[in-house]
Amino acid sequence: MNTENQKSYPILEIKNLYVNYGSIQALQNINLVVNNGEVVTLIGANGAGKTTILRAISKIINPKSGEIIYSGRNITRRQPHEVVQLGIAHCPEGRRVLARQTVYDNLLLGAYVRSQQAEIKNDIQHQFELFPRLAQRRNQLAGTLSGGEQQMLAIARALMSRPKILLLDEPSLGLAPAIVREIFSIIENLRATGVTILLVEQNANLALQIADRGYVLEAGCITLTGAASQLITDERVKKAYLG
Amino acid sequence: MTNDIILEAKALTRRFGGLVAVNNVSFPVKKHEIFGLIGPNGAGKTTLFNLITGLIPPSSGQLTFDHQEISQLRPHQIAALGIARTFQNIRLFGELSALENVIIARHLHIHSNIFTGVIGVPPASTEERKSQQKALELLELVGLQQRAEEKAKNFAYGDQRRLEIARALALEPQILLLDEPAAGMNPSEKQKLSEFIRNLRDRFDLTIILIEHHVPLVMGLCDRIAVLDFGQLIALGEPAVVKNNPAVIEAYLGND
Amino acid sequence: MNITLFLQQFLNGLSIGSVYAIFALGYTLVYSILGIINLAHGAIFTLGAYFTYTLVGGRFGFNGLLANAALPVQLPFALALILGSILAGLVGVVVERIAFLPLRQRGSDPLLTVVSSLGVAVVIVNLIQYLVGAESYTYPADTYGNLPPAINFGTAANPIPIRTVQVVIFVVSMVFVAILTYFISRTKYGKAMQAIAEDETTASLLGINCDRFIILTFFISSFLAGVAGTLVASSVSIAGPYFGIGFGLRGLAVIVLGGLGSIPGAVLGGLVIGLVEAFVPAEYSGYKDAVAFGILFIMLLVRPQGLLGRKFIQKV
Amino acid sequence: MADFIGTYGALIVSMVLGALLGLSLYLPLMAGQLSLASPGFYALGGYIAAILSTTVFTSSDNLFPIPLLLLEMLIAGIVSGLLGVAVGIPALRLRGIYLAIATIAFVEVLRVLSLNLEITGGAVGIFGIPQPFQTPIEYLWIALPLLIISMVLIYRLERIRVGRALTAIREDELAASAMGINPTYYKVLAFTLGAILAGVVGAISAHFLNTWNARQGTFDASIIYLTFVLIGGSRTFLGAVVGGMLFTALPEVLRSIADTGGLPTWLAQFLRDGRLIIFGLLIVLGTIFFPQGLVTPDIFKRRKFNQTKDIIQQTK
Amino acid sequence: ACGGGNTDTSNTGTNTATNTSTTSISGPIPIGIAFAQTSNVALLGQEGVAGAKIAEKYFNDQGGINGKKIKLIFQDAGGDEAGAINAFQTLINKDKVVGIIGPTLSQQAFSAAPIAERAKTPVIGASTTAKGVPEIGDYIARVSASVSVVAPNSVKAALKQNPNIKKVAVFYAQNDAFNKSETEIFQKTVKDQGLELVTVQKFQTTDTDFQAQATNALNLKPDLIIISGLAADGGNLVRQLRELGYKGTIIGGNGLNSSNVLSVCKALCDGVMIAQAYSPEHPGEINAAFRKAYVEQYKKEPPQFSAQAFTAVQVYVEALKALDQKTKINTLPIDKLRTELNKQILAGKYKTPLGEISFTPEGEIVQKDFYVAQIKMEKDGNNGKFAFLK
Ligand SMILES: Nc1ncnc2c1ncn2[C@@H]1O[C@H](COP(=O)(O)OP(=O)(O)OP(=O)(O)O)[C@@H](O)[C@H]1O
Ligand SMILES: Nc1ncnc2c1ncn2[C@@H]1O[C@H](COP(=O)(O)OP(=O)(O)OP(=O)(O)O)[C@@H](O)[C@H]1O
Ligand SMILES: [Mg+2]
Ligand SMILES: [Mg+2]
Repeated sequence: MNTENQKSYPILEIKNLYVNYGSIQALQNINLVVNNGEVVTLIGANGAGKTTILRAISKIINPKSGEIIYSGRNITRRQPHEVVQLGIAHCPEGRRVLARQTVYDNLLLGAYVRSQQAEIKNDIQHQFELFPRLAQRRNQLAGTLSGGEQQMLAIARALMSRPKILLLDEPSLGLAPAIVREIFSIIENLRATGVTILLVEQNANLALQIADRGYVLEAGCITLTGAASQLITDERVKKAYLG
Repeated sequence: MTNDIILEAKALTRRFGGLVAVNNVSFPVKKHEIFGLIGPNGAGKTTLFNLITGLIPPSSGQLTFDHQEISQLRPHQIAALGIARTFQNIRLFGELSALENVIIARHLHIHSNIFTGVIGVPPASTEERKSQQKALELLELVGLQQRAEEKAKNFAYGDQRRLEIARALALEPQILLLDEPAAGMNPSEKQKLSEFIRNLRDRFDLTIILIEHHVPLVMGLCDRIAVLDFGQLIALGEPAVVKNNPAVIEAYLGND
Repeated sequence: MNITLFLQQFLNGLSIGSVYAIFALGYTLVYSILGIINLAHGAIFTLGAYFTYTLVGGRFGFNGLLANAALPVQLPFALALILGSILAGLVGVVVERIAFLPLRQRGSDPLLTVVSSLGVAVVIVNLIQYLVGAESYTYPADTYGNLPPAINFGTAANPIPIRTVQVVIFVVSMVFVAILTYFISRTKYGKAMQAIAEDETTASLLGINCDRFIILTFFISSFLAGVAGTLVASSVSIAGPYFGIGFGLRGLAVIVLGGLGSIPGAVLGGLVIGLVEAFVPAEYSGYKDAVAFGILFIMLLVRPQGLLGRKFIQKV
Repeated sequence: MADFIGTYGALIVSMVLGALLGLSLYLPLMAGQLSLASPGFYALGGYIAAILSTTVFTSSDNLFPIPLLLLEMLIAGIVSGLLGVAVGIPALRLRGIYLAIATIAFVEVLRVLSLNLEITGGAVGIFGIPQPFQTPIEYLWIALPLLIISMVLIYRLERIRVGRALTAIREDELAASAMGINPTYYKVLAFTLGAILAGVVGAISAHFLNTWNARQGTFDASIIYLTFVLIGGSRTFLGAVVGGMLFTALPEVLRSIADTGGLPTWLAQFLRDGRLIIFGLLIVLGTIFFPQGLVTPDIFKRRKFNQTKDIIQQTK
Repeated sequence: ACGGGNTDTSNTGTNTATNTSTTSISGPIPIGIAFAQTSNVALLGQEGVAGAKIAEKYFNDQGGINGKKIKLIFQDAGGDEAGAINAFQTLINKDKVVGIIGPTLSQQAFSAAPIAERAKTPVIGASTTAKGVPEIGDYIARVSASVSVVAPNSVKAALKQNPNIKKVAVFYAQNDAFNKSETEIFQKTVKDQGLELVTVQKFQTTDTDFQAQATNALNLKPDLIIISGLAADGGNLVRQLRELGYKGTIIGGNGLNSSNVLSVCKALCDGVMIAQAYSPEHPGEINAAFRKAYVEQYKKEPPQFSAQAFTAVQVYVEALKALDQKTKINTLPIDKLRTELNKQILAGKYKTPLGEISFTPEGEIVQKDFYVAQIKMEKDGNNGKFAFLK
């Protein structure tokens, strides 16, 4: 794996990023690199700023200062929809499914930036195979899905845009153990197909098991970084996040 | 035996159109126990909570609290009986401060009406003061007292869950329903949370019903566990027993 | 009530209704994407009528800054209609940029948008008043070439005359409904609009350019307002700057009755209210409005989402 | 000074009445209920006073006795309150814009009734309503205390259980009910309080305006008062008061600016004829630059914050 | 031009120092005009303003009040009661006018006139026609004739043209004070003439579509239709009645006595009979002068409200003249001047564009001549006129 990483180039770079919510400073001087084809995980306590980092990348919030470079381009001042068109998909915290649309339409909209109808149809079928539960619910309004079903939908929808980079914010949240494993195998497969993944996950054990590298976030700052294999054995990490 | 049963579902059923979300479910919950409710996604757990708290009426079946039929009561009446809950997808009063969120939940324990309250005659005014005190204690309990004045919607996900628990406790309930309280917390936070919940039970002499997907936590914490699958109750009993029930492994835990 | 009279009144109802309908179309369109009631719609409707009047070379009266002014050119009505409506559409876009965009960016309460739209309405109406006074204006008699003033839908023996203008209005509104309905419910752009309506942030996370859609929506909506304004004015003449505002309240009733945000709903609602009004017995003519709104009130209680609105249960 | 009072006495009183109407709209808004029914109850209260004072309470002396005026206000309040409950219980099952429309429908129905009934004098309305005071300004003796009392009560209300219950319902009705709050009860309560206040104000206005007719309390009035409250600030009663006063005064202020000497005639001219254009612009600017309204709850926050701070200390 | 505020302020300037009651007028004599220049009744207001402006120029050119010029001070009374009150307050206390003309609507008069009454300031209504306006008080008069006199003539005229009229349908705008009063007279007249009133249809001045009501009426086969409405709605009603095939006689109430009607129903207006309290054709040199000035400035025949506004100004001017001969008015303190002026107004007789008029003690106008005109449109329907029926 490491050998691969040598060849692979940095596809996403964050340089001294600062983010404020009004007066509250949520992120300070974040520097972070994601190489092409990598799975990188962010871990940290509640309120550490993990979600904020993802929000900054997908441009839902504007950073106070700092740069975000995506495969050479500076996307710091781009609009959210442009970022998506460039191949970054964000599966946000709190699911954010379109409550008044059916499951099917949610998936359809997930592929908004794509055009080939046939392929899209196939992909939807594919999602239904990954998540049979959704297939059963395809014509139900997403707002009436159960929490976990919504989570599955949110992930499936993010996949529908065939992203180069996938930002996952706590994908395993509210999912039954079997499904959690499902999700992680999906992540594995995606990596195999060359998709780069930035994974925010509370279930640090699992996350570090599949990730190549990891960053540890505390109170808006990156305090620790390294290969997942090292982090998982690091005492501080164990104590704080693995339990 | 039966007189220490505090809540009981009898053949409880709820349909949504064709779909049977909760299908003829019966179980008793004993006073002072921590009762786990697990099952695959979409099994009907949250719906069951909604039935218990009166947010939706059952299609059929009964629900008794202290041997009193409650399935036809409205949510605020049920809350008044002493059943409080948290929500799976958080329903805080986002625009209000953490403190206000909790004080609002003191509603049932302040007796001033519009007249006595507005005029501010002693009983009312002292009650108001007390409930502020109480609210702050509760925030302290969940470790948010320093952020009492911040808007709830600005809290990070995990903190919002804590705030919801504090708000539910402010009702001084007999039964506390927790819908995935540990979601969005990391393993060590989850461990702390499970101690926390156990202390709550003892400190406030609560009965707790708990939905959670984090198996270790459930198994470690709960006295008894009910397992739902496709709306049906497929197992009920001590963690050790349930854990090894093939049906449960098949439907939920998965085998590894 | 004999059959002829019944038919006559039925058709009258439809033609009254089609006026409400064509007014409500653009009205409901904005709601369907922004979830706001655009009270300026009535004003833009008026503006459209005035634009067309100006373009056909109409002369203004003795009040206001432009007293007795008129364009040197006199465009044919059809052309003026289209140009005037495009102008109205552009005004709509400007209004959106100035009065709504800043609020949206702040994510402030949609109610506030309603208020600023009211502000815009007040400005437009009084600007018209200031420029061309309060007189009523009418398009040249030959607006519809040499069509007869009314078409007979009955027999020669017992005629059922319907004013030609109204038939035109009815047809036009039907055409627009067809187009819009197709666009919104059949194309991915329609879906995108619904997504924006529900949650802009999420929509943008799906790669939807919300801003462009919103501008587009306002253009179409105001363009429709312009067309509607002109056509209605060609039927009943421009009764001063408050012309369109007068329809505002009724329009609101119409789109709510039909189901907020539903395009076919707007038309159905319009026709229903039109029919109701048509069949109010002569001796109760004084209660006409009360009847319309009474029905709306009851309707809201039994079926809040309106005739064609989709009901939505929020799951906990 | 005498001049000033003479010129603006009436205006000052209308400002106070405006503030009161703002509050009557604000009360249901506390529970997140967008009710536009206030003008309806306002009209009702006015008719009650007008009819009573012109037919029943005909007093010989040239000044109408204050006690009778108070009695009228009482009656108006009670009747409005009862009607408020009757309308509120069914209507308040609706939310947001739907409730707004329903209440507008209610207002419209009342208006048409008053046009058609004999006792309300149709379009001419009721005139020659006896005066309790020599000059308009003296109406402050009634209006000002009423305003102050209402403000004090609402200020208290917002700080006690009932007020918090309303806030909770505004934020999330379902969660509130799970906290043991009975939504129906509190929504109807807030709505009714608003209705009572509006009715009482109507009773005063009827005397103040010397006449009463179907043009009082209409759709436009509803929207205008909503504007007052929202721009004033919908999250504290002060907003409603400030908004109500400010916007009642605004057109007159513009008038007097136009009259001040030294202005170039064209400007004076514009200020005069175009003053509603400016009015509208100010509404738009208000929403843009004060999305939270001119007055926000923060002005109370500071104090409350410190309070809680030292309570935290105590708990340590 | 509504006139620079300069003089106004100079007044208030001097006044704030001294007590109101002792100040007398320096400079031109201010007369207040409180018409609706905004809101949805602005159309009526603007017609009034137009007439008043003609008058201001005309009488000042004539030498004003024995050499002193008059100055009209316009305060927008808007369309509502509060607006009228504010306008009156401003005129009385701030602009220190000797008297007021207005407001536009009768309802506004009921609301604002009592204020002038208490301030002992004369008011002349120029478009307020509802019952009870002059009775508001001693200082309240009007030159706009109460409809009771105007209406019946037109019915008689119609019967003269077509004696075998039997069935009559009546339409009226129920939300307008003027038309409500007028229709009652019309309906009474119809009964007195022994005609059959087949239906009474109510509408609102804001309505535009009358097909349903027209159908209901036409279904009863009337051979005379009487409309009490305003220009826009009345015009539409006429138009739609014709388009739906009504051939019989149409009488328009006084509210339709405005050239705005012509632009609404165009060619279809032709033949409609209008009850007029003013006719441009009226003989008499003052009307000739007024009409000439008006047509020069506005390129169309003066409407009734303009003529009535002109008349109101004329009444003030002539009353002031008369008063001035007795005691120089700039020696009188404003309060005294107002009371004296009021007496003088009610006492006088005036030769006006409306014909010769005077006032009853209440202040109701006594007008000799009323007219019935018939609309004559040119073929293209773009121009037409109110032809004066002998
Ligand atoms: N919209 C907001 N307004 C103000 N402050 C915010 C907002 N969103 C987050 N914050 C604050 O920013 C900090 C980081 O929040 P963030 O959601 O990124 O944490 P997180 O690591 O995702 O926590 P969690 O694991 O609970 O999701 C927290 O202190 C939070 O209170
Ligand atoms: N209002 C509704 N309309 C239609 N179906 C509904 C509605 N509410 C719930 N359901 C369905 O009922 C089933 C049970 O939902 P519920 O939320 O109880 O599941 P759950 O056990 O809580 O799942 P999770 O663990 O994911 O939260 C789900 O399949 C859901 O789609
Ligand atoms: Mg997060
Ligand atoms: Mg659930």
